[in-house]
Amino acid sequence: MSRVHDMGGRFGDGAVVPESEEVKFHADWHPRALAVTLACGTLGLWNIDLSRHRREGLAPTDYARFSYYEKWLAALADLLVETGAVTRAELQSGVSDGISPLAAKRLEAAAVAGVLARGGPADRVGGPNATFALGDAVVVRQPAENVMVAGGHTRLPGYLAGATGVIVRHHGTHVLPDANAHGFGEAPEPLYAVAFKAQSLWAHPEHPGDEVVADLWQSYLSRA
Amino acid sequence: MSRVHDMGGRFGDGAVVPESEEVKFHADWHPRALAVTLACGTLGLWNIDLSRHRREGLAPTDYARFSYYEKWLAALADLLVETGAVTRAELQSGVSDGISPLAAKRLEAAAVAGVLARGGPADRVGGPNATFALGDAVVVRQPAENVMVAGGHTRLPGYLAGATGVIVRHHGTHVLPDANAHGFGEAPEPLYAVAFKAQSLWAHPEHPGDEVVADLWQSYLSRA
Amino acid sequence: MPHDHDHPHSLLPSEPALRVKALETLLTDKGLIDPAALDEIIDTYENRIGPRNGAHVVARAWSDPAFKAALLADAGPVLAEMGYVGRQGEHMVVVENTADVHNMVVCTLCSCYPWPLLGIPPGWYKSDAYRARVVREPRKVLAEFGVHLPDETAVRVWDSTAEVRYLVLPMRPAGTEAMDEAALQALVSRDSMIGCGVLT
Amino acid sequence: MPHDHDHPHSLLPSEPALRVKALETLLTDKGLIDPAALDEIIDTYENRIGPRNGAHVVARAWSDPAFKAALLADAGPVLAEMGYVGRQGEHMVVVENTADVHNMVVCTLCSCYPWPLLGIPPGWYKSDAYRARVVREPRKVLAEFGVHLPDETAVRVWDSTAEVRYLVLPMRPAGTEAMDEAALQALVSRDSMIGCGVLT
Repeated sequence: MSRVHDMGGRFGDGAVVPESEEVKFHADWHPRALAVTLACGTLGLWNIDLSRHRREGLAPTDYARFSYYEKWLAALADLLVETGAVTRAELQSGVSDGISPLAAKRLEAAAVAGVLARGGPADRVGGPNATFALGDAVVVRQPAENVMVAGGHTRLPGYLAGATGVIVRHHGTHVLPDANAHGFGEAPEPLYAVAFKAQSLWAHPEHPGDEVVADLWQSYLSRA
Repeated sequence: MSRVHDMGGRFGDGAVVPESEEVKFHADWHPRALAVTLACGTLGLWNIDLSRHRREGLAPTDYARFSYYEKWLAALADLLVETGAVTRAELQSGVSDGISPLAAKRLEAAAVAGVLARGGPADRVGGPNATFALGDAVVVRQPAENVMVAGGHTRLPGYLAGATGVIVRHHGTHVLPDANAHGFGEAPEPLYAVAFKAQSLWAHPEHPGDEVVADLWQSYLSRA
Repeated sequence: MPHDHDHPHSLLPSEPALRVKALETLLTDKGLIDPAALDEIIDTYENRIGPRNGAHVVARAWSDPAFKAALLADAGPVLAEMGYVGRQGEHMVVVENTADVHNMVVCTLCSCYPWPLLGIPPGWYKSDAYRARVVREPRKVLAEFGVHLPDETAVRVWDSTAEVRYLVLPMRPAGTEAMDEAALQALVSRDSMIGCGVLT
Repeated sequence: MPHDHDHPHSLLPSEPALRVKALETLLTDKGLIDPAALDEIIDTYENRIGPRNGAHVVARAWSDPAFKAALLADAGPVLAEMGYVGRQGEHMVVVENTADVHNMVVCTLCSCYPWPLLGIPPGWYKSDAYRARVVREPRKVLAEFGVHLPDETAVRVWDSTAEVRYLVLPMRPAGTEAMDEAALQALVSRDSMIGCGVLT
């Protein structure tokens, strides 16, 4: 396991509690937390990989006790200070030092629909050629760590470390989060959906036919 | 990772804060928590492997936020109810239903020194023969799970799953926690100290000569 | 890694409602956010984007074999044409449930989810319990939704570890042959498009 | 696994001091524990068993080559003879620090520790930070204790995953050749016997 957020396969959690489709938020402040975070994201100060890394880099005790939007808010505050958008003093006092030089980039109400509809595609042209084909057997990197930065961001879940799977889809070439979260550029790579037999992942699989599929970058994989 | 207690190698924790030798406890209730737990342990209602399993089986959020002795107390309360020594109603009200039939086994003050000095040795005669010798290369079971019970107790840390190491000590034959925590008897097995190169465990080892050694039972290992 | 107390977020009020209020006020004062834009974002996800989008796609796939074939072959252009694209749905894959395979979707590492088709993820989708358990014991999780699969059906759990988002195309319930697309749409639950529900 | 709210411990007061008080009172009333025995246990670990036991062993090993050889070969009988045996020290192994190898001890899975030789583990030994980090970055942890090893020294971290407990025999400081065993004993810190300190 790299960090506490990497919880796939963990034992000890309780029941999953279904919920009506009508419930969108669970507290009055949730929609504001969502909207503030999305609006700040459009300032261009960080990318999605860095913002995920800041959420998962919260202290393990905080990560465990914070609700979803509390994690968002904590990471947002950390990113705003880290990128210089606000100062620690401003955060502590709540009092602005003055209009930010980034104010010109502010997300306006009229631009919201377009920004949300555009999203942020992660596919890229170029990058290395795909070395695996559908049906190829591959082995996942072990340990499941970022190889460029100690403790760095990765999208390789610990429960897949060292496992053998089969390529079931080729998604094209996508930005590599392990690089992009750390200012090393987008370093795009072929991305594959890889299927693993539940029997190869768990000591007590529920059913011999069950599988888990994960999307994994080429550099996470080697030929089996 | 099997459970949140299995934290070896995890990223995201803060600094280690040294402490004077004079500090034995950090709150007035700590020594009482220690003593109540040890005294109850001598009633013979559970073994050390089950008590560890109940601590590590706390809800992940509780495990993360509870202090050391809070974990002890929570597991103790759970074990007392589970073994019928106290009832849920007694725990909730704090009012005893009457003297327990186990009162005759109560640890008396005069017996404390002897009980602590005796401890609870885990070595046993018999069991399977040792199949590994000093210097043998071995591979650790993957996934690092209890193979008898789904989510069961094990003393195999997740960070060693699938790693290759070398036998550096043979400790004799010891009770197998994976069995003993679950009422399957002591199932003693040869126990070895196994050394692993840090380079084989982590993507960013600090030094090429560094090693981690763990004590592992024979059934956790296969020949490399 | 910095210790918790070094994190700037600890400078904010600890109560989350106050925390978001303080941040929103500060950022508004600095000209970094526009409260009207926040209202617009909230209105979008509260009232305009939700699981009825996904249900529309599912009902159409049930009704139109050519559409279904195109959707399963390459969902992106098909969904773009319907306007169901954007943030957290930039790269869509639709996976079909059959008598042989039941698909489920999770993001064990955070809570990635196909927003343009399903809206904001439900609380349980973001819970530790779902994230930790569904890859290891999907059938136990399904039972908590009241779903019990026959032994002939294999489960395939898709862990959304990249920017690809998955939508489950549930099996069309028996006895719905005469229904039109609008009627079918009303049958499709959000949970069935995550793979945590089946339609009967 | 039962959900948290099903755990009996949630029936106790949530404040830990009240929790232990409630448990102690109930168990005393039920005749399951004797408060005088609790006092005896506490007195043992507060006043009688602590790192001075380990320091005694270390100083003797430095002073007596035959003792040291016996201690490293099989610590059990040697420590039994000195009376340093019992709970959480039933199976002792002593590992020697040299210019080539620096040993450190941890228990990543809980907080196993050689109680008869070192007493109750310090707060940091039981901390998540120590348990999580020392197997992966022992040198960074050592630096937090002010210890910087030369590059020629390899680190060997012993993870106490079974009932075997480890004591580090630290290197004898230079310039102590004339000291007797009692004087040496005073030099030996607890942290040095866990491998988180060196003696100078």
